[in-house]
Amino acid sequence: MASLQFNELAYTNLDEFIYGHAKKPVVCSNGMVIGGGTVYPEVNLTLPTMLIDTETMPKVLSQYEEMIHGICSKAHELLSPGIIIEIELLPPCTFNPQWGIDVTKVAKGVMNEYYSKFGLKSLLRMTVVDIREGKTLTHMYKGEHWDNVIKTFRGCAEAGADFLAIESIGGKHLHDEAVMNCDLPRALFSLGVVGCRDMAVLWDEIVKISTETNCIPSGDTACGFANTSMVMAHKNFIPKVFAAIDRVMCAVRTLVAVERGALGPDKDCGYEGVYLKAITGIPISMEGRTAACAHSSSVGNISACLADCWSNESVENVRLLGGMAPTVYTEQLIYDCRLMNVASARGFAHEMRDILSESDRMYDPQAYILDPGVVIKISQEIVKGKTHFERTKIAASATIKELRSAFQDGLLQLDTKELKYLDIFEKQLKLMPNDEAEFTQFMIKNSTLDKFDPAKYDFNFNAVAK
Amino acid sequence: MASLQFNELAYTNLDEFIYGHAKKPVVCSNGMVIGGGTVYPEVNLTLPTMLIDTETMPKVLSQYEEMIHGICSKAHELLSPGIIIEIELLPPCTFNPQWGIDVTKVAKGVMNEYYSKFGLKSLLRMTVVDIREGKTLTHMYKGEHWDNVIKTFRGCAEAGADFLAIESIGGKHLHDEAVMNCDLPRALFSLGVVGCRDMAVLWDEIVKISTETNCIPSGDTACGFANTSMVMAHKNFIPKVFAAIDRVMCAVRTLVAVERGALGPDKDCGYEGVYLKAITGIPISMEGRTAACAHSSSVGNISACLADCWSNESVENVRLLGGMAPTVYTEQLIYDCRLMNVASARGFAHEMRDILSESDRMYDPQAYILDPGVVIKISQEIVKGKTHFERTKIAASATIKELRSAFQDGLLQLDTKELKYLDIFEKQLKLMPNDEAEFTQFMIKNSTLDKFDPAKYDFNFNAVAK
Amino acid sequence: MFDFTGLSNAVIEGDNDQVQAKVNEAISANVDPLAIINQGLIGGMNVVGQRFKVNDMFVPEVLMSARSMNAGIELVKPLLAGGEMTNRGTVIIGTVKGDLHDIGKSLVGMMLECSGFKVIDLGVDVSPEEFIAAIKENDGKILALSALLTTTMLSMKSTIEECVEQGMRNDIKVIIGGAPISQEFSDQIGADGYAGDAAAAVELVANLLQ
Amino acid sequence: MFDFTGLSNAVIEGDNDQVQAKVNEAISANVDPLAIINQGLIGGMNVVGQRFKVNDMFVPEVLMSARSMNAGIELVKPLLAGGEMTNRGTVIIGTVKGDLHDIGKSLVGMMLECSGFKVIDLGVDVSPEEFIAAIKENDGKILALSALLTTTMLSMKSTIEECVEQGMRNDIKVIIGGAPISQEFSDQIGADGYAGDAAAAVELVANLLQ
Ligand code: B12
Ligand code: B12
Ligand code: SF4
Ligand code: SF4
Ligand SMILES: [Zn+2]
Ligand SMILES: [Zn+2]
Ligand SMILES: [Zn+2]
Repeated sequence: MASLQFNELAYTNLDEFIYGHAKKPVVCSNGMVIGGGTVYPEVNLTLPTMLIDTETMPKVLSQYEEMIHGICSKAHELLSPGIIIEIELLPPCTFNPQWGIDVTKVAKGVMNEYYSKFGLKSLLRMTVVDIREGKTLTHMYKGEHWDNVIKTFRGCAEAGADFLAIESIGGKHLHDEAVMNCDLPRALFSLGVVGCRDMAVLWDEIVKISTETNCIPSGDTACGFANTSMVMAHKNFIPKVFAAIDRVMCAVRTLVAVERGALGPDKDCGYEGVYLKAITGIPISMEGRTAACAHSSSVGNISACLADCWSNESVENVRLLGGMAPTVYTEQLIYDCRLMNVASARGFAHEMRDILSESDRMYDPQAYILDPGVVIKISQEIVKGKTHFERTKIAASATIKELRSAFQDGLLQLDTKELKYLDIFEKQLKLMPNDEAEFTQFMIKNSTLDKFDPAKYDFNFNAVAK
Repeated sequence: MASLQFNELAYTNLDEFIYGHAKKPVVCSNGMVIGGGTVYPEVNLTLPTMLIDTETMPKVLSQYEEMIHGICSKAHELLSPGIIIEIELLPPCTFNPQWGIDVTKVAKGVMNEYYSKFGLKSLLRMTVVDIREGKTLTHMYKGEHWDNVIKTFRGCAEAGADFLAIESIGGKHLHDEAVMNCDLPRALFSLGVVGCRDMAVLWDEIVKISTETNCIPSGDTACGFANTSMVMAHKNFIPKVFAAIDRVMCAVRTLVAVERGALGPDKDCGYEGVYLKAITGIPISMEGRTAACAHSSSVGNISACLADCWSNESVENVRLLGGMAPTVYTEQLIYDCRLMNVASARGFAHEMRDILSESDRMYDPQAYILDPGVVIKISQEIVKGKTHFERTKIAASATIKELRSAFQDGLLQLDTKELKYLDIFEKQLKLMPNDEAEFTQFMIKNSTLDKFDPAKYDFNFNAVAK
Repeated sequence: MFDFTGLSNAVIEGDNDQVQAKVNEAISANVDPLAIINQGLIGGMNVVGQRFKVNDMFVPEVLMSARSMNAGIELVKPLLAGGEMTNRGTVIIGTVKGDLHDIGKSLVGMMLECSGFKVIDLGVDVSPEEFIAAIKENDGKILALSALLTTTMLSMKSTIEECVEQGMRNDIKVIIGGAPISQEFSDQIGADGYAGDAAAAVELVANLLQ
Repeated sequence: MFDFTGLSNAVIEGDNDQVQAKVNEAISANVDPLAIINQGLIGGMNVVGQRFKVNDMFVPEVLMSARSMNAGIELVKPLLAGGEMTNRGTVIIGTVKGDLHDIGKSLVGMMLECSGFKVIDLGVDVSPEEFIAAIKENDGKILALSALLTTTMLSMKSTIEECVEQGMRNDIKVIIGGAPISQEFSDQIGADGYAGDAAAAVELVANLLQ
């Protein structure tokens, strides 16, 4: 594997570590600078109940057109200094790259219209679906599935997308099993061994396409991993501390995108983005209270502390009394951003950040690990690791340690069931072999092929074993 | 008419004039104190597309039950220190008082369950529809319409409502005409003469019922008046300055509720509530960015500066990806409130208030007149008036003056069309007779009976003429 | 050729006196009365409609223009043979049963009137029977229904069903609007069209009557 | 009477060794094998289900209990006459075509299994044909469909239509679930029931099979 980058943090001074500002801002051709001092709204939209097929495609496109119109017109009306629109393609629009490309064209068409007519600055993030799973998948890096992912990326970029993104899923089936069983070593294998390797291959390709098409490779998220844990924890199906530890472990995997050349802003639903920001200095998109339309959350405010873009995660095109839901959420995001930006302008950004953090930090370990101070502390540990495997393991143990001491210091509420699991996870980690090769061998022996088939990943066991 | 109360402001010191704190807090039997330092979320919900009739009533009730369940369970989950639920009855539930009463029972039943099971504190505001209009109305204060309004109030109170409210409409038809023609004197007649008199009769009755049933008479709003202007201005159908002036004039009318014994919290959609708070010290409910589900707004943040309850105005029971819309909005309101309350706890409430104000103040006259400093300044003028008529007129002229100077000082953006209308309105006011009797005579002569029928209001012209 | 610019501008300005003066001038010059109406008065009003649509005029200004146009028409009327007045079609409009929201519907009516349609406004809280009666009485071509409440939207459906029952569904086009209404809902209940605002409503009616 | 408390508790604890020990104890004491399963093993699992429902147990704990129960059943099985195993009914479950969300569906399957139903999990991205084939093959009584995407919800409808076409709609009950699904949608597409979570799904299936 290519040697690791980022052996030091981009931030060591907590005072600089704040929303709206990134050490490596992303400067866009229309003049918008992400991480350059202003928090921008990032609106994410999706289709209402409807089929996507050849027959319905015209209707699909007109749905997207209507949504982008509503969003742009609201952004103009409320004088937003700029807006980012994210479209997470739905599966048929990646299985059929042309459909994804057509969606991009329609969206960009409306956005260009608002720019030329009203001067509204906007950027389009196209998120391709990682369709590399399911019964018909033959291989992760060749064959129909891979080809369609790549074609969709290239086509969307050529059709005018400003940012490319994906929520990649290499190793996900292993992780699903890990979540259901609260099996931290298996999560570690999924993320730190399989996932990180998959990310490297995938992101090398995305960065290459971006360079060739003059597009910005933005970032990835652990949606299939830590967000699954988050939703499960939220339903009280698994302990919250698992979801918190999992989130920090995921940072190492998502970070690989940046190691391979992604520039940001990292994707909204990757709450682990705060660790990427700490370690690399790239700007990040985050989501919180105004993403309740997509899922309930225990990090509604604290997630904004370090946001450079502020997102609603996803809302479908249904009518509310005040208008279509994507337009309604655009308005909410714009006001949220005004609040943060005005606080900055008045010199109260730090206080606002601290208020946002204090709002949630104490009530949930998933919130606690998003506190800027905690992020820097744990990040400092993570970068000490010499391999992705080591870093992921450190992420887990450092988080366990941090949560325990936060509880002891009265900074975090944890009930006895949660505390019990902290012990369980600590024990799980202790029992794991320290050697990556040995560990890998053990995990592969204990996994079925439908959860992880090394052949499909070109997973070279000897390379791991060195 | 009874003599005017409130000849001095409750607030003269801007430092005390802030969200969460009211000079006359409302202390509720479950321990919640509105205006006692904590901003509470107030969730407002409504039915999705469906008919209300005898046949559908079981379904209607189960819709309400589902919504209240979702709201209470989210409030419990997110550790809200308490929650207020408002149900604005829909017309059939006032035309048939028993239906409105049944809705109250169902709602209160669920709320009580969450209190006894989880200790969740909650309060129910029942808002009766003012059905006193339409073809079959014979009289404002007797006959079927009036009787049903009164029966619904009493029944809801007996069924457990904590607060009674209404958005009354005496004089509305005159005001509709005023809005369409941007006719300030006609608005003044509607609000300062007809509306204020109607309020006195209506609120005497509501206060009486409240006393007898141990319920709290909360407040009214100018929904049928200033909110109509607001929506019209938002659509660019009328100048924004009209909507701003109209809003302040409405304060005099809404204030009559308090003069007759209403205690607060004043109702959410009455943005004029800030003037009531300044003049009387009662707590108020406000709505802003998180009410985008109900209508778009140019006061998304500034409306929170003085809020004691924070509301979403109204959202229908439709499914979003993250859950049912009323539950989703509960989450958003709770996080909004956390932000404000944590700022207070950290000693930064004033700064937060000023950030909220600066966020919007400059871009719309309707926002500007919600700035706490401006509110106090104009309120000081209003209380100098010796009659409702005089106060409403002062409200108009003081607002015009304030908007003009704000523009001149670069504190408020107004385009030339808006400025032109400031001149027009000033002229309209100057041409008006100063004497209420003379003015009334003139207006009645120039109104058709379908817009205002003095007989239906027991409007005693001689009393006005003295 | 008579120059109608002055007359049209007076309508756009909503200047009653000027309109009447210019109309009288044209009448004295023996200009065809229908041309005075169509080119002068309605010509001006068309500009008003366009400017309103792009937010360049406010409602009170449109109303002033409409009033001045009507004042002009009153002067020309005596010169027209009976029934010669241009009417692009009659629209029956109202807010449905149980719903008292007035203004949106009135604005749609106003804009339709300004665009040369005859508008019969039945007001608010209108029952299916009342709509049917008005269509019959006035030879209505368009039935325009407004609803602002989620609980009265379905009254639109029953009104359409009543039209079917009365065997008149094919004689009229039904259009609907109001804050909670969407194209989807329109399709669902079998209306002929939906418009989100007054300007769009005018286009919709014009298209449906072609 | 044999005291099953210890065995049930071992299942609740998810303690494999204890379960096997207690089962062997019961076998040695000549306890009726069906009673060992129903009162001892499934009895313990019922408590697990109840505790999961009120958020008193986590999924991994439920899975451990289920595994220990199964270990116990394996020991008893040889003592049972063929086919004597209790099965409350067979459920065919899967995520519909085009949708790869796995976990919600798996949890529902898990809880049904714990409650004594036989569950055939077809996985994700399952076509109507595959569902039909599985129903036929396994004598399925309940068809349980999961969808997490607004764009795959309608696959539920086509699956139900396929059942109708195959003439088997009356032989099975169809239940649906997943984040975007609502009771309203269930009614709309003619499903027999909807449940918002795994615990509710178990109740639903139990009611439908009564
Ligand atoms: C003003 C207002 C009132 C005023 C009405 C004043 C009047 N004279 O009409 C008053 C106070 C009376 C009122 C009362 C009520 N209201 Co009201 N009201 C509003 C408000 C704020 C604005 C409506 C308005 O006038 N808009 C301005 C006009 C210009 O816009 P418009 O109506 O949308 O019309 C435009 C288009 O829709 C379209 N259009 C309209 N009609 C048609 C028809 C056709 C054929 C076409 C093609 C197009 C078209 O063109 C118009 C011009 O562009 C809305 C909020 C909102 N989001 O709309 C609530 C709202 C409609 N009201 C609401 C409620 C709850 C009520 C009450 C029940 C309140 C109560 N509990 O007492 C009562 C019910 C009264 C009744 N029996 O109907 C809710 C509805 C909730 C629900 N479940 O549906 C709303 C949505 C507010 C909210 N967000 O909660 N209301
Ligand atoms: C985790 C997740 C993923 C993971 C899935 C992991 C896995 N192994 O399943 C991954 C990353 C793969 C993923 C992918 C995608 N996802 Co996804 N995902 C989620 C997320 C965050 C949580 C889902 C979850 O597992 N929940 C936990 C389980 C326990 O809950 P549950 O599924 O709701 O199940 C419970 C109940 O619903 C019920 N139930 C479920 N099924 C059934 C069946 C029956 C019969 C019954 C009775 C009950 C029942 O019981 C369960 C237990 O209580 C949701 C967010 C959300 N709000 O749900 C988005 C979400 C569903 N995904 C979404 C999207 C957009 C996608 C992608 C298209 C993203 C992309 N652009 O790449 C792809 C599509 C993949 C595909 N082809 O289907 C959107 C859907 C938007 C839309 N238009 O519908 C959602 C809503 C996120 C959002 N808010 O935007 N996703
Ligand atoms: S969690 Fe939401 S934003 Fe993230 S990948 Fe899944 S669907 Fe997309
Ligand atoms: S504006 Fe909204 S909250 Fe106010 S009365 Fe009208 S419907 Fe109710
Ligand atoms: Zn996301
Ligand atoms: Zn997103
Ligand atoms: Zn309200």
